[in-house]
Amino acid sequence: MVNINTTFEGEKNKSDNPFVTNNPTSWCPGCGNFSILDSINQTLHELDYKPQDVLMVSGIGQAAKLPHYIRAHGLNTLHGRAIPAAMGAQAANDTFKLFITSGDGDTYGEGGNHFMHNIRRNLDLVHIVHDNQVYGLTKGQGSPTTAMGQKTRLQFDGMRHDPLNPVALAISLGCGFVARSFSGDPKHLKEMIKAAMAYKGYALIDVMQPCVTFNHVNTFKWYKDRAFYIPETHDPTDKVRAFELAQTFGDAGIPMGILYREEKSTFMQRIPHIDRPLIAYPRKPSDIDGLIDQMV
Amino acid sequence: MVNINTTFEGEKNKSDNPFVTNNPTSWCPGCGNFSILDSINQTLHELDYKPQDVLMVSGIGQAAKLPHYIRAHGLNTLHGRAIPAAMGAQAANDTFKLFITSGDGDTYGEGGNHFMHNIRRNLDLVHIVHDNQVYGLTKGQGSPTTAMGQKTRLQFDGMRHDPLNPVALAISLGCGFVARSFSGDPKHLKEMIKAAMAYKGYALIDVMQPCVTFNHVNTFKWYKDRAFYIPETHDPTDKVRAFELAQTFGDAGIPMGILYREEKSTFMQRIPHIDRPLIAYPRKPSDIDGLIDQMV
Amino acid sequence: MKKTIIVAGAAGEGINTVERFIERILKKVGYEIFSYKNYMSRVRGGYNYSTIVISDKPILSIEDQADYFVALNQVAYANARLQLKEDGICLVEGDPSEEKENLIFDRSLLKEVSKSKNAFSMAAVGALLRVFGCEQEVLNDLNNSKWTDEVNASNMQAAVFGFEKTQPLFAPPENLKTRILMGGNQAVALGALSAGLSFYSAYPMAPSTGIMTYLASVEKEMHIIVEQAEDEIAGIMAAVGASSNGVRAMTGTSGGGFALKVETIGFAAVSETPIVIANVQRPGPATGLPTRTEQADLAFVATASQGEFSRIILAPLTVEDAFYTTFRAFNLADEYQVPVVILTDQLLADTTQSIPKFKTDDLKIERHLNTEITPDYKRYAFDQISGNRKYPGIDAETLIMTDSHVHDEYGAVTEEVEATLALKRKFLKRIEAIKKTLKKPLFYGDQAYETLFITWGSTYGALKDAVDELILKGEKVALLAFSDVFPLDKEVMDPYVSQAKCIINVEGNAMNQFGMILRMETGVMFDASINKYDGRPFSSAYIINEFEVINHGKH
Amino acid sequence: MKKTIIVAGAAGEGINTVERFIERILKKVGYEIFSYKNYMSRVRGGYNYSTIVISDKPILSIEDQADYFVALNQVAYANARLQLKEDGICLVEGDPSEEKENLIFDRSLLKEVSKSKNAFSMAAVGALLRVFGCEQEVLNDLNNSKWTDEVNASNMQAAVFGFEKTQPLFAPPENLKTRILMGGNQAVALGALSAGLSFYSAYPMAPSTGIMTYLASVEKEMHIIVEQAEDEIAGIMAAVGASSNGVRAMTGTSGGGFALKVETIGFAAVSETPIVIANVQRPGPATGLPTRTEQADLAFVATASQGEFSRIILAPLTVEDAFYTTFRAFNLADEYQVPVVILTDQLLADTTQSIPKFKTDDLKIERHLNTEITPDYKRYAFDQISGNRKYPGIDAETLIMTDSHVHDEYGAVTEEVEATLALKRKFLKRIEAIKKTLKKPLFYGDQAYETLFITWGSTYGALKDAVDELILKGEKVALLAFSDVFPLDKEVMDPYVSQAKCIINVEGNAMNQFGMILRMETGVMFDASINKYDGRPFSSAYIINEFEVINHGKH
Ligand SMILES: Cc1ncc(C[n+]2csc(CCOP(=O)(O)OP(=O)(O)O)c2C)c(N)n1
Ligand SMILES: Cc1ncc(C[n+]2csc(CCOP(=O)(O)OP(=O)(O)O)c2C)c(N)n1
Ligand code: SF4
Ligand code: SF4
Ligand SMILES: [Mg+2]
Ligand SMILES: [Mg+2]
Repeated sequence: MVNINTTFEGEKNKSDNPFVTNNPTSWCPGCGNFSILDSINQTLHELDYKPQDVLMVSGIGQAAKLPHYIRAHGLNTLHGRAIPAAMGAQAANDTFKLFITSGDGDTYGEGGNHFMHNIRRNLDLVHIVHDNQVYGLTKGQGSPTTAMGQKTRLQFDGMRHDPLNPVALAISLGCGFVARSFSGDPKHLKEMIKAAMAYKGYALIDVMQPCVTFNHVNTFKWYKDRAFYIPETHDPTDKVRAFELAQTFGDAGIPMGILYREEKSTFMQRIPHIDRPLIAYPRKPSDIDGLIDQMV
Repeated sequence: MVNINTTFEGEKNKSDNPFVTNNPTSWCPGCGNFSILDSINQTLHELDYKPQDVLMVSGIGQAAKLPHYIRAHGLNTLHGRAIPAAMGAQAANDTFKLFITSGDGDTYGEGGNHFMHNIRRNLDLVHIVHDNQVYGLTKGQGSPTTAMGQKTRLQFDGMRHDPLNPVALAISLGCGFVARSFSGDPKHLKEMIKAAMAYKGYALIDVMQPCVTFNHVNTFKWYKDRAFYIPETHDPTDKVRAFELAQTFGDAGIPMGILYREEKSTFMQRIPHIDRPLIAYPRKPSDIDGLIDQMV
Repeated sequence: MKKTIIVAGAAGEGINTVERFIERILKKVGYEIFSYKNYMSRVRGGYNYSTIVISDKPILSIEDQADYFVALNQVAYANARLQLKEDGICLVEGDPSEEKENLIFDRSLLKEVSKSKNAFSMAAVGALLRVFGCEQEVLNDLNNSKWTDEVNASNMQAAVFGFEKTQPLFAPPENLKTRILMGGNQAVALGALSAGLSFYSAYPMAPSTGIMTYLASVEKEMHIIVEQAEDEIAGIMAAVGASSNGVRAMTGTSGGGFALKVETIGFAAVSETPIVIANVQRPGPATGLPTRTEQADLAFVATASQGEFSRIILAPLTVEDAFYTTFRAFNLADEYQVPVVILTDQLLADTTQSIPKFKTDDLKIERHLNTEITPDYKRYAFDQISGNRKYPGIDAETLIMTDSHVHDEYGAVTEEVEATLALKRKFLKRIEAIKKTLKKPLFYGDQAYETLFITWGSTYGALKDAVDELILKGEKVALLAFSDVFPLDKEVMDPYVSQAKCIINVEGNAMNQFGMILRMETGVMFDASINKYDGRPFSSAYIINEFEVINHGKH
Repeated sequence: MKKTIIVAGAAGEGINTVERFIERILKKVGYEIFSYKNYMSRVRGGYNYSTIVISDKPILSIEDQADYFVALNQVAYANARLQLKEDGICLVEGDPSEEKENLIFDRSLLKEVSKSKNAFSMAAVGALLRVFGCEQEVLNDLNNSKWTDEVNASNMQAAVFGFEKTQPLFAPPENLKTRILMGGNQAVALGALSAGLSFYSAYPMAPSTGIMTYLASVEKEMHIIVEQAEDEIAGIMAAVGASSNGVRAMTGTSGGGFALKVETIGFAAVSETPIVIANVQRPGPATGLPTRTEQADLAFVATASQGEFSRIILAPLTVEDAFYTTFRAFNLADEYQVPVVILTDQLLADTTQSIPKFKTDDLKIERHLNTEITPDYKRYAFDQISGNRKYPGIDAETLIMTDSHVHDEYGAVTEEVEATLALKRKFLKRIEAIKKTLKKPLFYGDQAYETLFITWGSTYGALKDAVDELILKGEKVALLAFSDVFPLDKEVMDPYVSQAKCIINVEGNAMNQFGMILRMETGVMFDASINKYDGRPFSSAYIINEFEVINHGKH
């Protein structure tokens, strides 16, 4: 693979980036989360967003702490519940650029049902899953994406479940933007974030993110040795081909880039009777008088 | 389509079928659920099962009442929670033939997360989803499988979510037996139940089931006009082809039969240290003495 | 004058249609109406009935036994005598050859008159309307725009047939023609709409679904979003997400769904995001009795979710009160930035009542926001007990962090001892402030009472009717009805206890949940209790009977 | 003799290793140990510390201030003075040039002696072991089989260096060499295993995860299944499913996860399926303080789930009690076929204590099953308050229906009034039966007490140590500690109230949840309370201080 940048490449223009904070993080030194944060910061800055334009939603986990480390609006909810919170937030006011940044356990485990059904709603947001194939914050249990047989701090004899294939799952659910990237390749990651931001609808980026503390199998090197850029010949609008490509993972190589793309109407576009942000409708008690009069 | 039998064909040998009860049901006359119940009853009887060998698990809904209408062990749990209950039940005693019979809302809606993750566990059971594309018991709201735009008793202007494709979803999750059948074709349905019972692992049968009361779109005729038997040329072991076939639904036709098949180790096979039903291990307080002695 | 009609039959046989026609027309001609649906958890078949009480004075509860019983099928007919008063009349279809009692509608004659498959039930409607003194022209209202003209015409023929079979016995009172017919779920929905509700997300669950259905039916007209969530967790979390972005948002469910919302209630509390949650109670535990009534979730709701925080529970007393109480709920939620639970029940949900038009002029939406640009704004200032709220986008500058941890005043995660204590103390202070803001209980009855009944929520209706009857019988009784049930002010009982010789707690559960909370909070003990926990609502007759048993026990 | 060591540094710097070496060896040579981990919700960095109390007599609580403070980094060093007693000693690595106090380990010397990256912490271990009178040979135990021989060797060199730097000050007592070191989570896990646990399914959540981790580590040896569920709902539902098929099953979590289990608790109750649920409390609301301690879920747990039913809540008093109480939990769950909650907290979970070996001889597994073939067996007989349970496959014939509705005696769904009442009355009777079965509170202290402290769960430890100290000071005090906290028997307080001049409620929350329940159930009011709700555990010093404030207020 090419272009592995340091996880801190963004540091150079930190000073004039309004998204960057000096808040100490509680992440481990060397963790892949730093580079994801930097990539988000930089992309937003390069695209001239202002902190006031952006709402970062998360659940609970190491990844989910991200909203505390960026200057933007934040909504740090409960473990597994970022997505429905984002749904409500978007319904209330769809003028923010909406991000979800959360872990693989948060998104595909505890939050699995919301993941499934909000893809069906086609919320308009960028969902960045920090997929370290482990539960980081709770100290090393297997996550839905941990490989069968892989030993963990809880599964002493190895995982007994088939791993979830998040990109194949998202494609099968009709997610209109399904991509994979790598925290160790911030250039690619930024590209993906930009493409996801440009997409109108549910844009999923499953990001391979080494957990240096608890996942000694899926390391930086493990990802680097296996990842490859999806060839240009791939037609991301072909759902069946995308599904086929999504089957490739692990030793067979890990395709990075946009696996699937499909344009479709978004959550808010499907509610045509709302023609402005919901928050902008003026409301008063007598609004119901018409309804009452019909009842006499 | 061929061979549409009456929904009551099973009646003829009711008298000597030990699974058949005289319990009055609370289903509407003409409902597709009757034929599903009959097909299960008959299949079990034909295969010489005894009521004591069978455990029927369900959630809550019209379909989920089924365990009350069959002579067998029953476990009628909460809305959406049949699957984890079945998981525990199987862990405790895997000598029963295990069925889940539940609705589309129960399985794919409230219970969606369990559906995803227990396919990954590969429980050894037959999961019959009574897919009437509506919430029956709560009187006609849209379910996850209701078509976009379809009007319901709650969605007055039509559904705003892309419908869930349960068979494509199951295939993407690696479910090893994915089939579709029709309550209006009990012969086919029984065939599918037999094949599912013969399969070791998570066997999903999504059954098209007309709800005569609340779904006036997906009627018996609607299904009958669209359903077709999957041609023999289909190779159910080819996951990508199966996924492709699974994309066909609605006016383009509805493939009936086994879409996907894959042999894999089951939940209990993956726990090799348990070599008999868990319930069969004798236990006594002093079993821990060895552990304690290590601690001195 | 007070008469009760019961319409009984199987699900799907048209009970609701008969009920609706009778209610709508008798209300229109000036009667007071109070009706309640008693139905099974099934879609077709079974044994269901609606009880409609008709009076010239406001009524607040049903009677168990009817003056008129419309039997839509044989099972209903078999039940008729059990549900009729001694001199009650049963309306039933039959063959002249069969031995039937009371008002028999000859099946073959009916068939001649009308082709409608609902011929009998329409004839019964016609007959009853005449009994209550309606002119024949009101039958023109027996139209349903969803049916074909043909169906409406043959229905009308049957109704005329029935009309002609009876004689007027009562005359409509000349008063309340501008009243509206309202159900409890609809009143909650309208209360929310009048409060400026913008977003409602919920998962269907009897008996709460009616709130969502009504809101969905006016979604376009009111420019709101009603979202059917994938599960109850999503239902409340989406509502909290919407509220965190500034709109008024709500979710609703029954006990089983409420159970799934419990974690998010704590999130709303610690993130100080206003949220209104309707719990329309049904009997538990677990699936319990899905379409029946009970008041057994109060203790659960009062302590639901880990840790300690401030919350409010409001239990509307009547259909009318459900509207105003729901309106208040939103102002309270915004003022104190807390979860507010509207605790109703299937009784209230499936009650239809004639009530005065809601007066929206006197209502005022109070958002308690801070819309100014405030340098160094502290979203979670430790001394902010109420108000001063900002949400993202409320001004051009302020960044807002909505957080689920123990946090500092800006919302940043912290584990400091000082912040932990400050947060807790803020919540404690808030509880005290809320106690002083909530509505005092409603006192009703004999000022010189010796017996004081205590109740909460929908049980008020039957209790008030019972108190009226007991006073007529010469008993010195009064009642105290709490709509604002939690938190309770320590002093709330002080004005009442000294006078009461006997305090009787009346509630629709077995464990006296409210009575126990009252005891815990105020130290006041009740001397006796009247409980109902068979899934069916209280009637005033039941309360009077129990009161007499208690009194007898004392003598 | 009672001395306290604090080991402080960042997450990932080896605090646990130092703690474990010290504990294990000092226990082995005969000391009593009581230690507690104070840590942040993060994986690396931050400021964490372990407090280890060492004594020749049993101890039940930590001290806030240490005699010895091992500073693993500069932040820790900066904190040292705040956490040391006046005459306490700080062990720290440094350059001789720097101005450091107390026991400085010369960095360059250390580097010469040992290549270990943990040289300083190992040296500190060596130094402390000598202070407590160990022979040099015990250093041979400073081996970790997970490390290479090389690492173990250089660690040993550093330890020897430290050992030689100090002098023995104390001598190991000659008593308790067969004691075991035990943590609260492990004690719960072992209690469950001794009770015949077969199936544990749960979702990770601090501070409860240790129960699951320990069980998983012995999964093969004990022939059990430990399943990480996809969420907490699945965790409990799978356990109930397993229990419905006859095995003893359990789930565990903390408050936020418990919130998600609430609906299924009602299912277990109405389906009369025995289930044991550990809730290891941490401070809420919502995410709260994930790795800290509080006792603020009691009211929540006591009423969680819609409707009314019987349940049991047990709150172990100590690590040792956690074992026996968990064992009892399973027998109680089987006897009454109810949900039993083990309510511990992070304090107990992250306490390590030297205790006597568990005695399994006196324990008896009681399943209360019916294994005979019983014609017309009624799974839910309305008069069956305890026992007589069958599950599928227990005999060759009986079919079992496990159901979540109101049902008849066989488990068939019903909506009948009679069945509804019978089910409820059965649950009420069961509650009364349970009250008589549960363990009475533990009384400890001066028989001639004037002040009676009331407490529950893990707060007992600090309170007992406080009572000991107060009695030494001449105060007439005693305590009453409840492990069986719910349901409470009305008469439980009768033997104690008349003598007490002052009742002080002591619990780790702000709202006196137990005190309020006690008041509700027994009418007994407390006169004052001592509370802690900053996320940190009680110490006896804190209680004594608060007691003196209360006493002072009275004079
Ligand atoms: C309801 C609930 N259950 C469990 C937890 C404990 N918990 C916190 S984070 C986490 C998993 C974290 O894994 P992941 O989402 O992959 O994030 P990571 O830490 O790996 O970035 C868990 C189980 C919780 N906070 N709330
Ligand atoms: C926690 C919870 N939420 C909601 C309900 C209400 N409820 C009962 S059945 C049902 C949906 C039924 O739809 P489906 O599963 O498709 O079954 P069907 O009735 O169509 O056979 C719902 C929402 C419930 N009982 N419990
Ligand atoms: S535990 Fe893993 S994921 Fe979490 S911060 Fe540390 S390295 Fe990153
Ligand atoms: S409501 Fe629909 S699904 Fe339910 S029994 Fe009636 S027809 Fe069948
Ligand atoms: Mg992770
Ligand atoms: Mg359905």
